[in-house]
Amino acid sequence: MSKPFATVVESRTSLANKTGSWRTVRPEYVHRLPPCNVTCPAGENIQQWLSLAQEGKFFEAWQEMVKNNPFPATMGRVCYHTCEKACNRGQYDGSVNINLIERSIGDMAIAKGWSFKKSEVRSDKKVLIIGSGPSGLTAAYFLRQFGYGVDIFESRKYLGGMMRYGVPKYRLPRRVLDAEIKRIQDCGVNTVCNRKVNNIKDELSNYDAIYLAVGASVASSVTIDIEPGSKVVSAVDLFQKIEDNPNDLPNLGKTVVVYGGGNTAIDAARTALRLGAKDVKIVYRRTINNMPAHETEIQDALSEGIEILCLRTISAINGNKVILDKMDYDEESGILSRSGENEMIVADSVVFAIGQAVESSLIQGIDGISISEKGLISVDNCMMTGVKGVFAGGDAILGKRTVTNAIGYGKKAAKCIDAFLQGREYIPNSKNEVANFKKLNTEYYQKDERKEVSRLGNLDFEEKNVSYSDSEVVQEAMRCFSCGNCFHCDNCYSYCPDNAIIKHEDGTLEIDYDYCKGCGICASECPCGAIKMTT
Amino acid sequence: MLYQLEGSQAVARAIALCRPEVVCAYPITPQTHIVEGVGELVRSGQLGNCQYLNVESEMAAISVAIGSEAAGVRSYTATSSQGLLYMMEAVYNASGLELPIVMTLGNRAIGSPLNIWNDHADAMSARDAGWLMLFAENNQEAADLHIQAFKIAETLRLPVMVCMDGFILTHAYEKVDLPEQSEVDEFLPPYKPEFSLDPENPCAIGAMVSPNDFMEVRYMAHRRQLEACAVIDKIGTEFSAKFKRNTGGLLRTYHTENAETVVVAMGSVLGTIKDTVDDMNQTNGNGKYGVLSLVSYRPFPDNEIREALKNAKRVIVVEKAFALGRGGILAREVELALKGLDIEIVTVIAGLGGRVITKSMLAEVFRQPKGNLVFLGLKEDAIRQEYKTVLNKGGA
Amino acid sequence: MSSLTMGNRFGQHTTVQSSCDRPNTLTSGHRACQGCGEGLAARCAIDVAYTAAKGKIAVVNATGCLEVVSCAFPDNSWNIPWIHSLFGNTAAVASGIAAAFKNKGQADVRVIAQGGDGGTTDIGMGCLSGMFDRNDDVLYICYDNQAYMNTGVQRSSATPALARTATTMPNSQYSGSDPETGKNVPDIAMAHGIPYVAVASIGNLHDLERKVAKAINIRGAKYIQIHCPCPLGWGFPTAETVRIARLALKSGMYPLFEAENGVLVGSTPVEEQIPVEEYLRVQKRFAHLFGKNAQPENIGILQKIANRNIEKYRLGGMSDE
Amino acid sequence: MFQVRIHGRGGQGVVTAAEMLSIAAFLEGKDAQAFPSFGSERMGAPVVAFCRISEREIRSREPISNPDAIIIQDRTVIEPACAFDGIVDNGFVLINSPADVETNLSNARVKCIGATEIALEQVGRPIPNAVLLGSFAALTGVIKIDSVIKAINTKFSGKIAEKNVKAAQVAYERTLGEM
Repeated sequence: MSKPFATVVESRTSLANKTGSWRTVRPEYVHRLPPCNVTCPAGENIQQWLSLAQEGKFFEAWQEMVKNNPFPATMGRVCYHTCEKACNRGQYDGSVNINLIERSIGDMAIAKGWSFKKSEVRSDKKVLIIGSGPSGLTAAYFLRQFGYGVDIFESRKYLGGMMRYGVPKYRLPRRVLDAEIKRIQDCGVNTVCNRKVNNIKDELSNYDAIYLAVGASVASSVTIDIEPGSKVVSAVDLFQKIEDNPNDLPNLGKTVVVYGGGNTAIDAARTALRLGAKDVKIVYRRTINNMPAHETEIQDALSEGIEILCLRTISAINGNKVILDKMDYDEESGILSRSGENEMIVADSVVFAIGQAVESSLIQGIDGISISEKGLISVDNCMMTGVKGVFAGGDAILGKRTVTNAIGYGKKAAKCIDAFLQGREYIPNSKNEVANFKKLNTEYYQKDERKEVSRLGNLDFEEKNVSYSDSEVVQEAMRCFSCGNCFHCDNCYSYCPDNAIIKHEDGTLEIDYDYCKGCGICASECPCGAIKMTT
Repeated sequence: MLYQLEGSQAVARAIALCRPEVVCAYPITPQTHIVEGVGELVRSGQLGNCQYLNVESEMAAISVAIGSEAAGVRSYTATSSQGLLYMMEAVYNASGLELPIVMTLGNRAIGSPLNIWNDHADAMSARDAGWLMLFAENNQEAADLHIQAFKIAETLRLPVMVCMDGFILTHAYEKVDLPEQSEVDEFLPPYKPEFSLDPENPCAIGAMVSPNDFMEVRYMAHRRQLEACAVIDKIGTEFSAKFKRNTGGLLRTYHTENAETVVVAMGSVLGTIKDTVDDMNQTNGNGKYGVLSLVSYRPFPDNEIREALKNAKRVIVVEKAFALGRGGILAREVELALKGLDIEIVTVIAGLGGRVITKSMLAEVFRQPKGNLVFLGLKEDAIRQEYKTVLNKGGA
Repeated sequence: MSSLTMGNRFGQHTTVQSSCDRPNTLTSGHRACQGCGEGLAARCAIDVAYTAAKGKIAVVNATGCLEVVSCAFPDNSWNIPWIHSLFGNTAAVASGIAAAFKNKGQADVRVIAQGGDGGTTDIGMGCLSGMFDRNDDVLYICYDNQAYMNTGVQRSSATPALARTATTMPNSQYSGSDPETGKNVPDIAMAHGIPYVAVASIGNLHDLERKVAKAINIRGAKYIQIHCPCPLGWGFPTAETVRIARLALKSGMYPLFEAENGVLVGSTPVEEQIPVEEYLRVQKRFAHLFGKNAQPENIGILQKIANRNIEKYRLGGMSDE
Repeated sequence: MFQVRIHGRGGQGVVTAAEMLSIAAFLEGKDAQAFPSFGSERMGAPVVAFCRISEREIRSREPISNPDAIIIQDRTVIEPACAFDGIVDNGFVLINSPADVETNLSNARVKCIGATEIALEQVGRPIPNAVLLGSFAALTGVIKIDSVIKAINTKFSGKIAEKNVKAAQVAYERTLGEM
């Protein structure tokens, strides 16, 4: 007699009952955009290299970084890490210290002499890049990866543009900058300094494409009556003097006034301190929260004892007397008007940091290239000017001028040029949905404070060594939520009441739609919002 | 070997000889001494390799047995009367799961009113629960039936209830011949389940069955009950051959060859009936009376009964339970077995709630039954008190 | 990345449920509702038991949701020796199985009895107490979804105060299950002095796995009660089952603790207790306590219950021993 | 067929007396059957037990209405239990009483013996059943004293058995002496 009919049943015969038919909605593994990636001006896949860092694979992490940004070490010093501001963990127990991880790995690359992968692609076409700032160098790096011949003409004495002439040494040590520039040169980029291009017309015939990466290095003029003999200098000239002849540092005297509210003003003020000034004031016409400078910069300045006089404009400079007009600022309307009162402060010298304009002499008289009223070169969405084959990027086309932005545009320019030279149209890849905080389930993240490291050194041009140790890199990287992308925590696999998620040997997960009933528990219990319920 | 033992102790030893591995004990008069007896045998080491569980209710008693049987070991329990009703849900469950449990039913009346004495109402309440039901005429048969019951159960994969009359048998001291352990081992091989809870090859026991398949399950259970008659007969014959005494099997006849009147009954009353019939045959000298001892009540051996009774003119069924407002239960079934034969059927309801059954009462009704539904020894005056007139629809 | 997820790609503190080769003792194709808490609890508990017992387990399943959905011919979603007991005799059947295996010299086969709250706290209490009394070597797991769900959400003795069920339907004079009633079965189990009693929840699968594995390796009677929110019975979206289980823990409404031989030996602390309202508001079975004729004083009763739980089971941490 | 009815009260070993009597008969190769009155023997309540001894298989289950011998373990039950009803002509009546008891039975062979006293003396417990069996053997000759002794040893063991055997022998000798 075999087993009793119906009353005794073999194991697992329920697999014949495909409950998938119960579904009205279905879970899908998706790739949502992590907020950090979304905000990164250089388009870095931050989450990806953080994930590699978690595994201690620093070299692979660095390779991932330089897929989009050849200046990780520099970023670690000068980037205003909008990624950290956007980091979802900020709404939990403190954002991930992405900047310091990037810096630490960038430093490792320099220390260990990691080099870029040689690209095998070869093309006989040649591109001229005018200007060796972050956008020019980045464009050069990418164009080399695409196989093109690249020449860079730099009007100044050294390469680096604003990275060298706009960022003081105490923030960005030159050994770091030089190392990262050299790495790009080693890719076969031909660079020529002190090579001013008067007009691109002369070069149009020699190159298949030209990239205007001239930046915005001309100090904006200002209409203040200045008594001759008053010591007045623009921040750009000040930085160039310090940079080009380091042994003959200018003397600004004991009290210095810096006029302006941006990062350059902050750098100028902190540089003045390091040049021996004892009393440094920043004069800015609006309120402190309107200052374009990054709040970390403002904090650093204040902590070094720099005073910020807001709602003040300089009306006149007579020798060491600076006449300031007090301003009224209407919060709602944003209208700024003179209050009629003024005051006088004493300054041995005044540094103007009220913005920089684009050097446009080299494109005068070429029809097709136009300058907007803000003095920026106008380009189409493929970054091409009116003249075919002539592209422009970086500060020269940007309102928002940061090193990171410039790098981002350098990469985009290289892609546009590549597309142009291949005769196809540059199409940026589509953007997925953003993984915002609401989509996460933070119950599964152990509370773990962000590891802060103080960045302030003493008042000299030396940078305080402040990188993470290897284990600190891993530990801080571990705090990454991996927003919007599966990090193999197995929650979905474990919480599915129907065993309807398959975990393969290599740990990858797959939903078994034969049996998934669409209850949605996997989506709810996914810590990082990597599962979406779709109809 | 011969013993002078209380019926319960004889059964306890018979059970021990069958090497049960799990015994569930819960007290209820009149079977209590049986489970006590087995407990003693386990504690004293005479019955080794056996888990003896004191459970908290009859429901637990049968449930533990279901569990252990399902796990593939021979299991035994005992109950009576109210206990059988309390475990009834599990009684049906056990047969449904085809678990060959053996359970002794110390027959006792069902309340209310509460009554601890003997009758067959409890057995009748479980007659369609899918268990096989064998009735012992005396303690020798009670002991022997348990040994046969394990073999029958495990052959058919059906639970067996061995019924023995409460007090009259369970508490009576009698001579009983108990076989040696080696003999029983030869007769009753170790239990080899065809399915069980086995981690090596897992299966699910007791799935829910939908309308789509339920009828088939029930039909197959029906077929197995029919097959049971042959198995019980075969094993009864096998037992008699080995142990040289005619106990068990489906039924036994006594002087029925040319009897005009045959008395049919189950259980211990058969002893008194046989004495009565002997006396009556001697007095008027022509062997008019015979007796049919029915051992297997379920399955009900229709053909064998028909064969045994076909020449009788009158069949008197003495039963210790009845369908209220209806009459005999066993009698109806006997009547069905004799369908088409010109035989008068008389139902005698006797011994309810332990009421005394004497030879003289039996002789009187065998000689001259008043109507075809007789309540033996009914106190007419008590009834008249209650009813001004006695309902004569079959009332004696 | 963190230690609270079920597994992680670094192989640290992984759980049974997160491993590739987990036994899947209850597999796909069962008929539990979408988002069934009991289905999840059973999958996890029996997988852990199977693993801890090196594959040698036998399971008795009381009548109820789990049994009906997991084994209806021809669909059996179990992959273990499994037997359906009646509604009220689960513990007794398990005792029988344990006795059988013990007698066959296979006491390494671990016997598990499982049932819903109805099958355990009400109809099965007699047999359960009997099993405890004999200290039979059985682990009894009660999947507590706090009502008779299989028959349509009728009140059981595990139904919480003021909850709406088909037999405790609120109206203007009546606001759900009477707060003066109900049974605390873990306490009852502790009173039997059995070797191990624990309360777990699908809101904390790490804790659940630890407790089941621990129980498997203990001889004698063990009782584990697992909180299993039921989307259908309690009225919440099917995706919220685990989240609601967590809210029950964080509010103190369902204390997690362990007892050995009748003595409390450990409990899972509630870091920051959330107001009980947060747990109640998301369930339709408590909807009558909110809305236009809200019942703040009744919510107060539930808050008192939660606070008492925290104090009684020392969910504020066992330090003040 | 020799039928015996034993009367007494719950807890006095009335049922055990019947059982031992049946064992004794069995040991002599006879068929015997003993059964209680199937009541719930509460301590002190009147109880009756029966024993049948025969050369042939005993089948009938009807109670004993015409006993050949009656044993009264507690004389206070005689009246309430109508203990002497149905005794056969010239039947035996053995009464546990130190002094003679008026039974106003016309033709019964009545014997009284202080069984409880002997039991207290020999065994130290007021349980008269073994003692009465000893006397019964002498009075009726249906069973031998050796069988009674063996029966006692199946029911009791150790010191208790020894003392009850002694008590039975004393009763047997005394009754034989008075025959």
